[in-house]
Parts: sequence; structure tokens; C-alpha cells
Amino acid sequence: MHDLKDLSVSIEGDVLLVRLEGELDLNTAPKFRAAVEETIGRRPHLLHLVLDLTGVTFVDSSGLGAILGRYRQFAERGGRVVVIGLQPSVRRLFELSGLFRVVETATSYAEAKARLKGGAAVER
Amino acid sequence: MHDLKDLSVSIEGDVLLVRLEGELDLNTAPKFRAAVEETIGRRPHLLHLVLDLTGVTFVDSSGLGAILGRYRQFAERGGRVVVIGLQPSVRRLFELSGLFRVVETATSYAEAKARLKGGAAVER
Amino acid sequence: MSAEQDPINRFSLSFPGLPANVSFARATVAAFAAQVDQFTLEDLEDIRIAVSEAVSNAVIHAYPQSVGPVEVEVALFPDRLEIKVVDHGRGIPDVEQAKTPTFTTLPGERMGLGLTFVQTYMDEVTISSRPGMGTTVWMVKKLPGTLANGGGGIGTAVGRPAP
Amino acid sequence: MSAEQDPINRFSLSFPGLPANVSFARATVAAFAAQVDQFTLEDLEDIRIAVSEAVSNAVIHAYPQSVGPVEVEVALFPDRLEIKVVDHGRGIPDVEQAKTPTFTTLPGERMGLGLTFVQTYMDEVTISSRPGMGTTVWMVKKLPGTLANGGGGIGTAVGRPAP
Ligand SMILES: Nc1ncnc2c1ncn2[C@@H]1O[C@H](COP(=O)(O)OP(=O)(O)O)[C@@H](O)[C@H]1O
Ligand SMILES: Nc1ncnc2c1ncn2[C@@H]1O[C@H](COP(=O)(O)OP(=O)(O)O)[C@@H](O)[C@H]1O
Repeated sequence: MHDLKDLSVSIEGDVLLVRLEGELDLNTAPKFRAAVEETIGRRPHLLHLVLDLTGVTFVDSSGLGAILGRYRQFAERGGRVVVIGLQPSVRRLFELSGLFRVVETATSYAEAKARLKGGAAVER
Repeated sequence: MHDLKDLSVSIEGDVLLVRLEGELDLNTAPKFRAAVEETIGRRPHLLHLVLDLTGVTFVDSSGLGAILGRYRQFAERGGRVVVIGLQPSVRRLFELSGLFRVVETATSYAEAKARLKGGAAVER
Repeated sequence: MSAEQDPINRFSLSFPGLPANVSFARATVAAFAAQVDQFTLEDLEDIRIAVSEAVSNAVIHAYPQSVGPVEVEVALFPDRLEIKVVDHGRGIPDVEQAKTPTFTTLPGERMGLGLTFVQTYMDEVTISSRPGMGTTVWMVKKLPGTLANGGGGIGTAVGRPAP
Repeated sequence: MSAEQDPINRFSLSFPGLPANVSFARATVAAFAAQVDQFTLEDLEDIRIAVSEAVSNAVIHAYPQSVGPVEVEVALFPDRLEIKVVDHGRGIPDVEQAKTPTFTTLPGERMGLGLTFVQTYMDEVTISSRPGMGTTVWMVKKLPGTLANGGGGIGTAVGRPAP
């Protein structure tokens, strides 16, 4: 039940990179939420979130809700959320839930940053 | 509960090599026993057993009993049993049970065969 | 439905509705379901999600102010795996409404997709609830490639010899 | 013993005593025990072996001719994990004898080491049995680094504030 094995946070310019490892569910979503809120609370310059889910093996609707919640938070600041490292089973859930309508994906952190620098949001 | 993921049997001269993968317990010990008995039943020339436990992640007293049972079977033919690939947790159980008093170990199949060819049983 | 035959194997599990037990419950059901050779990794993933959603609902909706008991009962039949998630909590006043995608009584970060996922990922789902008495989510995953899969009705069950 | 405080978390599991359920039972207990950060991989391995032995005994000795119910109850306390394996089978006429290394009533390939391993790998073990009524194997793994570990007796328990 160590379902969130790791959570690491790093900052580069106006981008917050959060890497999760393990499972994102009812039990672990609050930890993810708290880590993001703690980091951005006193850093209004952080505009965008890149979420690296490479090490995430399980997500359910509670996990999706936590990601959507972060999207809303960054959207309020005028920023965007890009997800990288989606495993096939997690991708399936993103598609089913319609989360792709608001959250973008990229194949790497570099691509995610390039996109965010480009400034153009994906077509919706 | 696929606890014996694989069991493969091969013959070289008077040596039977059995490779197990997975867990050796009450449920899987009979499969191991049946595979050995089926192979040696009509092959009285098979004198020795080399048991490769490299892929075995769990053994309990039922598993040890099945190994001891095979030792008795080969001892009756005047042969020996050499175990290779013991994981630390399994080694601990071998020590505790005294199985090392009858079953020998080697670090590889080549070493096991060399020993058996040499003909000298280890000191007990 | 061929509900009257004896299961090949079964278990029942009960635990307090703590968030940490959601992953425990889905891991336990998945470990049991893994004995079924016919299930693909995707089937096991579907089961994990459905159990996770039903147990999460018991934890947060059934017992909003306390930690109450949750039971998970699983039975394996020749043609299907049946899973029941039971709580004795608040109950659902309108089950049809609860099943509607995006309907939730806890806006915040809930998406209202839990029961939708249960229905999407399992082959049959029945939710029964009595306000103040509790909720049972009963769900079935059919074994791929069994006779009954894809429509063998009562005839199939009657024709099958007892195990 | 501080047996009267409430556990931090717990579960109970019941299943038919089929050989396939031995691995299911130990995997379930290990998944639950893994929530305890203090347990090392070796502790988890010890627990897996002890559960495997106690459940195997229920399967083969308690119900030699049939498949009977087995229950596993696990409770986590601040200082220890308690595990109870219960059957309602044949019972053990002489528990002291049964605990003796190499004693077995089923020679064949049984080594008579099951209860020895349970005692070796767990910190406290109590076996209670009534012939014809069943057997309960109660065992404790202490959490490493807790006050009570390494000999804090009743004094320790009394001195500990309720959680
Ligand atoms: N076990 C339950 N006990 C009480 N109410 C429930 C239960 N399960 C679901 N509900 C109700 O049904 C609604 C929809 O559930 P669901 O689709 O899982 O979405 P969510 O959990 O995101 O709210 C919940 O908001 C809740 O009001
Ligand atoms: N749950 C049980 N029900 C009835 N008898 C039991 C049970 N557990 C152990 N026994 C008895 O105790 C003996 C010793 O058990 P154990 O040390 O586990 O060795 P083994 O299982 O190899 O016989 C068994 O042979 C059996 O007679």
C-alpha cells in the first residue's frame, strides 16, 4: 500500500515539473495536491505544470480528479498543464474521461517545455 | 496465483536438469513432483538431479518437502541432488531446515555437472 | 443468469473504510483474479479500476463523517468472476441519477465518473441501495472465450453439469 | 500485552481451504503488511512464510477429506502486526507435540517443520486447538524500532498513551 512511491517537484522558470511514481488514487491524490499547492502557494510566477506520469502504474477517477483540479488551478493563473509519460492503461482512462480536452500531452519534458514556450495552446 | 510460472525439464547423460520459476508451495509442489516422476519413471539411467531455483522467489516447508522427496528418490538410485541458483531468502530456509545435510549446492549448472562427474559427494 | 451453481473458488474480505485500504482491496481482488488464465492484463486492469471506484465510494460517500466497514466478496464461476462491494452507510437516494456521468454530490475534485467507470469496465453491474442502510455494487467480468460470453443465457447454465 | 487498544488498521479474509488459496492468503497479508514502512523486506518474507505454513496446515490437516473454510484476521497496532489463522476442522490433540520440529502425522513428503517455521519467523506464537472444533494460530510480528520491541513487557504497554 505504498501506493505513491515517490513524488518529486522541480522548478524551471515559469514551469513546475512534478514527477509521480506509484499509484494515484483516493489515498495518494491528496499528497499530490498538497505538494503542488505548497510549491505554488508563494510562487505566483509559476504558470505551467508539467506532470510526468512515467512511473505511474494506476490511476482511477480520484486520480483524474486530482489532475483536473490542478488544471483548474493553473488555468486560473492563465497557465497550462502538459502530461508526459502516459502509460497505455492510464491513457485509456484519460480518453474515456475527456481529460484530454483540457490537459495536453507531450512525449518528453523537452517537448513539453518547447510547447509551453511556443505559447500556443493546442487546438481544442 | 500462477505461483509456478514455469517448469522445464532437460536431460544430459545421467543428469536430469529441472528449472523452476515462481513459488514452490503446497499448491505447486505436486506439479514439480509429477514432472520429475514422469521423466525418470521409464529412464532408470537418470542418476542425478540438478535443480535450478534461480527463478524461484518463494519456498515454504511444503516446497522443501518436495525437494527432500526428490532427494530420497535419487538417493535410492544411488544418485545425488545438486541445487543451483538459491536466492538468499530460500537459502535461509534450506539452512534452517537442515536440507543442506543431504542436498548439495553449486554456483552454476557447469559446476554442478563437474561435481557429479567427479563422483565425489561433498563432505557431510 | 447462472447464479445458482457453486463457485469454483471465492473469498470475502472486510476492512475499515480507510483511504489506504482502497489499494489493498484492488490488489487483493487482482491477485485472486490472476488465477484465471483466460483474463488478459487489460481485464485485470479493468477489474482493478472497478474495485477501486466502488471501494472509494464506500469510503467517502457511504461514511462521510466516520470510518465504517466495507466488505468485498468475490466468486469465480466457470464463465465469470462476480464481485460485490458492500457498505452499511448512508445509501444512495436515486441510483439512476448516481450512475449518470459527471453526477456527484461532492463537487470539489470528484469527477462523478466512478460509477461510470464501473459500468464501462465491467460486463454487468447492478447497484442496490437503501438510504440509511447501505449500498451494494454487484459486478461481473465474464471470462473471455467461455460459452456464456456474448449471450449464452439460462439455457447455457441449465446445460452445464455441476462442477 | 497491550491487546486492548484499537488497531490502526485491520482486515479479515475468508476463503475455502484450496491449495491455490495458500499463495493468495500470503500475498494478501504481505500486501497489507507492506503499508508498515518499518518492516524490512526480510520481515515481509518472514510473514509470508508464517502465513503460508499456517494456511497450508488448515488446508491439509484441518480438513483432510474435504474443503473447509479458513479465516485470516490481521490487525496492525502501533507496535506490532497480529495475524490469526483460524480453521474449524479436526483440531490438534497435542499442541506441544505438534510444535516439535519434524513431528508430522502425514509422513509422505511433509517435513513436520511448518509450526517450527511459524515459531522461528514470528515474534510471538500461540496455538489453540480443540479436537473436532478447530485450530487457531495466533502470531505477532513486532514492528522494528518500537518501544515494545526487544522486551518491553506489560509495563511498556501500560505506560503507552492511547493512540
Ligand atoms: N457507496 C455509496 N454510498 C453513498 N453514496 C454513493 C455511493 N456510491 C456512490 N454514491 C453517490 O453517487 C454519486 C456518484 O458516484 P460516482 O459516479 O462514483 O462519482 P463520485 O465518486 O466522483 O462522486 C456520488 O457523488 C454519491 O453521491
Ligand atoms: N490446523 C491444523 N489442524 C489439524 N492439525 C494440525 C493443524 N496444524 C498442524 N497440525 C498437526 O500438527 C502436525 C505438525 O504440523 P507442522 O509442524 O506444520 O508439520 P507438517 O505440516 O509438515 O505436518 C501436523 O502433522 C498435524 O498433525
